[in-house]
Amino acid sequence: MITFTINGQEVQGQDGWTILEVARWHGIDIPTLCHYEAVEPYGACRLCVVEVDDGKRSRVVISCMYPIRSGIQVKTDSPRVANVRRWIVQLLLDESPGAPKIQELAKAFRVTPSRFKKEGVEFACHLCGLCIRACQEVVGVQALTFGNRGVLKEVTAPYHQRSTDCIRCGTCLYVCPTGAMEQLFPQVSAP
Amino acid sequence: MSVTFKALENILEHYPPSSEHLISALQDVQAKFNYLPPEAMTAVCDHLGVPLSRGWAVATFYKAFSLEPKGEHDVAVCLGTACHVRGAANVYEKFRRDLGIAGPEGTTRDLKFSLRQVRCLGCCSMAPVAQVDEEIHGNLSQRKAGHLLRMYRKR
Amino acid sequence: MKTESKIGIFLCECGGKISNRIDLPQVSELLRYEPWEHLGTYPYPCLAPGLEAMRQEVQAKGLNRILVGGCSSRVMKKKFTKALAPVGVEKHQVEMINLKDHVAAVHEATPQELARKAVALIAGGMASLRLLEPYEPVSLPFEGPALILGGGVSGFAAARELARHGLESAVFSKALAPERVLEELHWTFPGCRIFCADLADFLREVFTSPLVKIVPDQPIEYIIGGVGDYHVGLRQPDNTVTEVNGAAIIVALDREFGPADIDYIGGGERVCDLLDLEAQLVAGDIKPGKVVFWVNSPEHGQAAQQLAAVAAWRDSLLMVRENPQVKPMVVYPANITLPLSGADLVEARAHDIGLMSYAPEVHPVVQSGYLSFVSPGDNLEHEVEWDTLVVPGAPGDPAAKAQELLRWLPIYQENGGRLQKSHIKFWPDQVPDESLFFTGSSGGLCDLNEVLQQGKKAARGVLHIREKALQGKLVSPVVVHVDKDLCQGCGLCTEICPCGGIEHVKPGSGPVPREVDSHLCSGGGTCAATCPYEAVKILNNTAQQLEARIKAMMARMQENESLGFVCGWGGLASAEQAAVKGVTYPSGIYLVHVNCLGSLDPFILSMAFLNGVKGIMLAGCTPKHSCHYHYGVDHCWYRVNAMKKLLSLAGLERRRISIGYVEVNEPESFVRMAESHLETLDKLPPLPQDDKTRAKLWAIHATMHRPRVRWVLGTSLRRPAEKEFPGSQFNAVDADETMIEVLKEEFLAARVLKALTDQTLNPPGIARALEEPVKNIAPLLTDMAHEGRISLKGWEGGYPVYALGKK
Amino acid sequence: MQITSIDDLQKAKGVGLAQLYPDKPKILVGMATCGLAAGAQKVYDFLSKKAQDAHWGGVVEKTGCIGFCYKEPLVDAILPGQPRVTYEQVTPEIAGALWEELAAGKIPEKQVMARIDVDDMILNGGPRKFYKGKLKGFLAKTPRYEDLDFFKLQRHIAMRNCGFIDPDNLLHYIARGGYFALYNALTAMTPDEVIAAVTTAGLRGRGGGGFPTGVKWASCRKAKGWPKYVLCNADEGDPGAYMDRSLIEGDPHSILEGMLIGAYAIGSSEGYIYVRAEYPLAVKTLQRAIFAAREAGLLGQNILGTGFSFDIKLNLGGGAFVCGESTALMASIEGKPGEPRAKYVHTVDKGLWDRPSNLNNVETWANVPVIIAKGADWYRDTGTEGSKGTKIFSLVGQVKNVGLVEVPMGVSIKDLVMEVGGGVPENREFKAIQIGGPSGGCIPKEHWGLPIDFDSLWDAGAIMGSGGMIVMDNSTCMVDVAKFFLDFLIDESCGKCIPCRLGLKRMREILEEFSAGKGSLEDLEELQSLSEAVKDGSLCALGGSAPNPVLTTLRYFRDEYEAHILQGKCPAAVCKDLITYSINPELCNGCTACVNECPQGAITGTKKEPHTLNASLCIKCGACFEVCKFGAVAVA
Repeated sequence: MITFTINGQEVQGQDGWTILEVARWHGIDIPTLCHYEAVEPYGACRLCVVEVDDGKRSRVVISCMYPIRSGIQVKTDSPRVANVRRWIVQLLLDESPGAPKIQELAKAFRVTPSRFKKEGVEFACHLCGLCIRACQEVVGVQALTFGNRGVLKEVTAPYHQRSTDCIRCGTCLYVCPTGAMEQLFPQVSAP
Repeated sequence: MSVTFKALENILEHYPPSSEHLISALQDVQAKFNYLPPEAMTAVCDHLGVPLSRGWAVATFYKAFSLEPKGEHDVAVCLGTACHVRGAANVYEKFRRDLGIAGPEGTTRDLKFSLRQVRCLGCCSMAPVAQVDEEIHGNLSQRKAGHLLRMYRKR
Repeated sequence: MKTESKIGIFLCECGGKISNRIDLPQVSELLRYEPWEHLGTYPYPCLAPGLEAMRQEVQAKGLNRILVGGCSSRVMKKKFTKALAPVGVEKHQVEMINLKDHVAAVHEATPQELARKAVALIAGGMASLRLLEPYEPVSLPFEGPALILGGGVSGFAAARELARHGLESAVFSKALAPERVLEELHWTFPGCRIFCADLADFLREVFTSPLVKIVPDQPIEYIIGGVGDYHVGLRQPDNTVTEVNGAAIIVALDREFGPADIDYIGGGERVCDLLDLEAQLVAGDIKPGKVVFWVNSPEHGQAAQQLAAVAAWRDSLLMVRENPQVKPMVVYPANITLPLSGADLVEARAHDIGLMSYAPEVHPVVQSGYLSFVSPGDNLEHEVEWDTLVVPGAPGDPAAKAQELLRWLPIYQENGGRLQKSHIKFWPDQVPDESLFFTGSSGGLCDLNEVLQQGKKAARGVLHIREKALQGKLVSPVVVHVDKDLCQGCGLCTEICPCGGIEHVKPGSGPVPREVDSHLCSGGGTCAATCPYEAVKILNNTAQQLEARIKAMMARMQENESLGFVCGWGGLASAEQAAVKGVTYPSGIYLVHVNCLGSLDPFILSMAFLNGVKGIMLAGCTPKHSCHYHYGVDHCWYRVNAMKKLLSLAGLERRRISIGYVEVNEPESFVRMAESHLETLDKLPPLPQDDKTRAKLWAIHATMHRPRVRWVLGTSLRRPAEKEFPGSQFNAVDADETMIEVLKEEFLAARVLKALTDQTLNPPGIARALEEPVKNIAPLLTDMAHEGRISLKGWEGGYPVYALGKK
Repeated sequence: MQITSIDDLQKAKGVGLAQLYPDKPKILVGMATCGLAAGAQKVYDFLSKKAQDAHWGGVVEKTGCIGFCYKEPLVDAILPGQPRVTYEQVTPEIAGALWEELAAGKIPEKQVMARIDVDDMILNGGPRKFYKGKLKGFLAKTPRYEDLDFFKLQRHIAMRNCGFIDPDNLLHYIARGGYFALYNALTAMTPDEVIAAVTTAGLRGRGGGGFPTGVKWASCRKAKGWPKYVLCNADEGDPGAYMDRSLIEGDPHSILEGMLIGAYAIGSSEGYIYVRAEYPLAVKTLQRAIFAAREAGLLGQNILGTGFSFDIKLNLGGGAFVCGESTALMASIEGKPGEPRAKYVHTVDKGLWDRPSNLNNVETWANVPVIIAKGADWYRDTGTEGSKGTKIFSLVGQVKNVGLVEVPMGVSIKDLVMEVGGGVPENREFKAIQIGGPSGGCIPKEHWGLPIDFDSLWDAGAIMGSGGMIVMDNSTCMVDVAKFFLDFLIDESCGKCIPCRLGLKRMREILEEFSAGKGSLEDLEELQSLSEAVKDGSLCALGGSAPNPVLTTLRYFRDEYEAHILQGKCPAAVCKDLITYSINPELCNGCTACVNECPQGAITGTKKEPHTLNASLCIKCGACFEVCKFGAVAVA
């Protein structure tokens, strides 16, 4: 058994569990976007950051992947954590102002769209990769994939065509947190 | 260079069917055909037992791969730091203007030239530099860039 | 192997997503007297701490059935089964009830009301789990060569690849020497002569390989057996049948080309098609001069045009290499792209091969010695001079060559001619390894290089299953089982099986029970739902399990509530998508997941009504290509239709049952369907519960079990008015009337049986009981007595007296 | 030649020495990429053809780069009993002239740059003097290498063989003491002793982070799992840094030997070198070196008869900067897109294929044999308290002596730029030095007294990185530099995590406003807080250090940012939106060069009349400025 604290509360867990899992088990809320119980954590959205002090130094880590260790002190809402989350929500809100889940977060973090907000896009994909991971890990198909990289990175099927590997099960639709898959689905799903 | 079964087989027979060889095999295909023809991509993926989506992801992630046929001459302009502080951006613009390429990178309509950016060719002492096919040309200016294109156009 | 079932129920709060909407303590309370070994509520059973807690309970209490009341089994079940495998829980022993998407997120009722609904769904799941009978998978052998049928070039590539990996193959081929294959090549792959030298080496390797046996192609009499052990019967010229055996089948079928229609150009020596030209190339007869390849024939589609353009370019290269006096030019429509690289263009320039595109909007005009066309560059009309004008050949009908194979294998012809293997698409772990491979250009126009790749890929597939067999891992998933005592060998299942999994019997061998090729079977269950004798069973998902589930649910449903059967791909998926989108609908519909509506046995519908359901909605995929089980939803349509007819015969409203079609990405459509269905039911009274109605419902249910009715439902599985469906068509009205007759008769007969339960009656007595005129009943009684369903017990007042059963 | 025992190795050394310093004249041509770019191939071809045609008794050989990139192509002549003499900027014509004299047994004077009296041969029993007695004639006046400004402060440890051996000749490497350290380690040391030596020597990773190499090895040795992998990061992606390439091209076996020693220490039998495909020569050199080592038995089973086995595979990168990050590099070796993953479980525990993996970069590996051969204490003598040994820098940008320099840790920036680099050309003024590539920072003139080592650079906001040093003068705009690095990183970001993908883009957008003279001082604060968020929130080191160029320029050149924002001016006259081109009629003498060059037709004028520039047509491409020989085109 590993014992450590989250926001001062003493909690326990086993080797290999993550901070997020233990926090949720104890009803401590940490916001997430790219986390889904059915697939392996990926660490793309960084919304679940927490500050971990291991006695030597304090650093910001993502709770969905950070394995718990004895004696660490976890803070889920320190100023550093808040700054990272605020910016992530700000950046996401400017990318896709219409997505309900993002609006919810924006409200919680009191963030409003900035002058850089994207015009004409309501439901932008945030490349959280849930659809791709679900397609691969849950369904066992690899119809969807990331294409390109960096700012050009996108979720699509090879050659932007309807994938012949797709089985049209809709799992990608089910796990998509922003609704962007609804637009993409008819373009990439099996003919 | 047509994509033939034989040409592909010559490449693929070097690789046991394991996904770790994907990048190397695609590099060979790229070297052979100057781009990754879709049929070659399928063949490589089938051979190595990886889904097409993986092949496509790799091909679009790495800059070394091109999914479009490349031109006869490959013009790679270095935009590394040393070249940048010595005015490489203007030189690059010159190439783009002269070749009439709309996007940041591309191939001319007549498939004569492909223009692309690279980050450091490791020839910082001769900055700004550009590599045309295998040859490196250093200490470029806009004027020299124009000469360079005229020279290769004649070849 | 029957073990006592010990059920563990794990309820999920889902971080409030469920617990805020459903009163979970109340759920536990209501489930208190159910037969479970464990019942608990957890914040997140699916996260590591929750899974650990589950494993501990399984071990502590010896649980062998797990029910998770949480979210979608489509998404989450895999994680639970993976986490529980170490403590000995198998995949099918885990059942998930989607409280989140079917209850919490989609209804606006109170937490207590939703608790009642949740309990009904959970009780249903428990009932189904209790009837679960685990089975043992069987390991399969892999003996003999791979059988390569169809004679396509890709077959040689497959044989070569197999031989290189030490596996024998038998190639069924018309050509018995490499030269013959090459001579005929242009009929299937015009423009590929340039590869002949490579292909010759290739073929020599195949034909001389000791591991490859070339079998002279003969008409196929039958293909039977299953993976690891197939038998192909060949009709020999002397009319005897010889049999070739093998472990796997590769079908290599190429699409042939026929002569182009060049009459409108004029024909003659100077105008020819690609096939003629290549025949001349074979003969070494290359005339000098200007050769213009005109890529025309937009009617064959852009893919064909592109192929023709590439073929023209390759033939041009071939000709100039042979004879520099030839000046070729390719004139192609601008709406296709020539996949040529810079290096190709350099080669074209070096050989002076012209490549010109024309604006496809203006059809080029042929003159004697000139071809005029509009250039898309300047919109001006240009002329090119020709001495020989070449146009592409016409792609032929791929099915013509393949008739005998199509009869035996799950290969279909699509609209437009393309042959295709059955288009079933499932999760890979829902289907076993592929064991039947289909390659060649009849599956889609392509060039020689591509079909050779396809052949190689198919061979790798065969090698993969051999590898598994060698490791003892080629197991039969045994999804469908045919009860040999019940099977009459009618063959209906084979006919409607979408996956080719139910094997044919040897022609002329009489009514032999069917075997299931487990590696082709997808467990879709249309066969089971169709079998007139109820001899076919989907393991782990039997009709009896479903029956128990519905009974358990109905026991907790209210009289104004309805059942919704949803298929996993359309109805269920869109319903869950509605939850994701936060769209709500009334809570009066209880969703029941079935693989495909086609796997829903008709007696389930009648049983539900017998148990007093107010109405039933069925939501499946859009018919035709959207159904994942080929025509499953169309099979179901007839059953629903029969149910409507029977309801109507029983004096009940046909509207109580309705079927709808919805796609996974149309959650709003699902919600509209559900709302509309419930609105319709709102206008109807609850199902009457008087004895007369109950007797009629009993009769409907008995009718649905009748082999004769089931046979009719099976044979009339297509909607008569639609022409796309394969098989013979018949007059829609006639067909429907035939069916009505059968249903009427059988319904009446069933009512007679019901009336005779626990008593003997004479015809007027029966007529009174059924409130039918005696004249309608008398002949039926004679027939029934003749069939032995009832028997004559004596005479009374000049009337015969009947009782149930044989004499 | 099979080398399976210490006797074989000694024999090989003898043969190698005889080849390295034969009893006959020898010409060396520097043929690394920089040399080839300057035309060394033609010189080499010319000289070897001449030598062959003339049946010359001597040999013409190629060698790697000694660091003098701005003097390439370099040719060296070694006549028996004479100092080694280096000739600079040798074109084929000059080579012709050199050849005439060399063929006649004379040492030419033309183009002479420097001489080497002593080859110090650090790994092979001490220095070897080329001649005895006193030098006469011009040779006496020719400066020695160690007297050249460029060389004065240098000390070649990693580059010990560069410019001395033929990189393709295994025997040359052995002749200079190569593979003896391996033999020592295998026979006289336990793996723990090897690790202890490397730890005591204080070797820190030369690839960027400066993590103590010995500590890393020790954790990998301890990690559970099999097989373990030893990896070499040769995916040198920092623009302006090319020391790894030069090391590979000049001395590939030093890397192989380092990896072999590391593999022995860690307990690994498989290694990978991940090398940039953009370095074709380095790839070929490595291929040949691995092949030669395998042929000789120095890679493979039972190496040197000790029972130790190790082999190396070569993996080519696909052109992605992020693959320099360890987890991305491993993903790439596995044949996937190079996306990093969280390293909460270290790669020494779960790396390549989820097995324990030890990754070091080229320069680190090249240092290892020296530590084993000379001992940890010898190595510790060089460098500063926290940073031992030497470091190779590529000194590029606005500096006179451009090239690769290997200096002891702790040399000051000022000495490096002004002494070694010879200062800024054309009498412009030194403004800042950019250290550590896109993850590093800009250090201004005020801090040029700073000793260069891992810790002081970290404190100054920069990092050692792989060692790219780009000198900037007052023609460089710091806002533009910050933008340049952001552009680079945006282009190279894998796009996986949001802070890096969107955060950097937002930073770029804010900077874009600055360089257009827009924005406000509050935006500087926003930029600061966004930078912190990106640093804290990013997945990998690429994103985590990406704000460094912005943060350091903000820290040291805030005035320049403010000039853009408040006055709408770019002090260095770089930002296009804030500058105008004009023609000074006083200086213009009407040569029409600019008229011809202007792509827009914005400049008009007739011959010998002052030209005029129509500002509304000008796209500020700077073509006129470049061609004007009279300084008549003004930018402001």
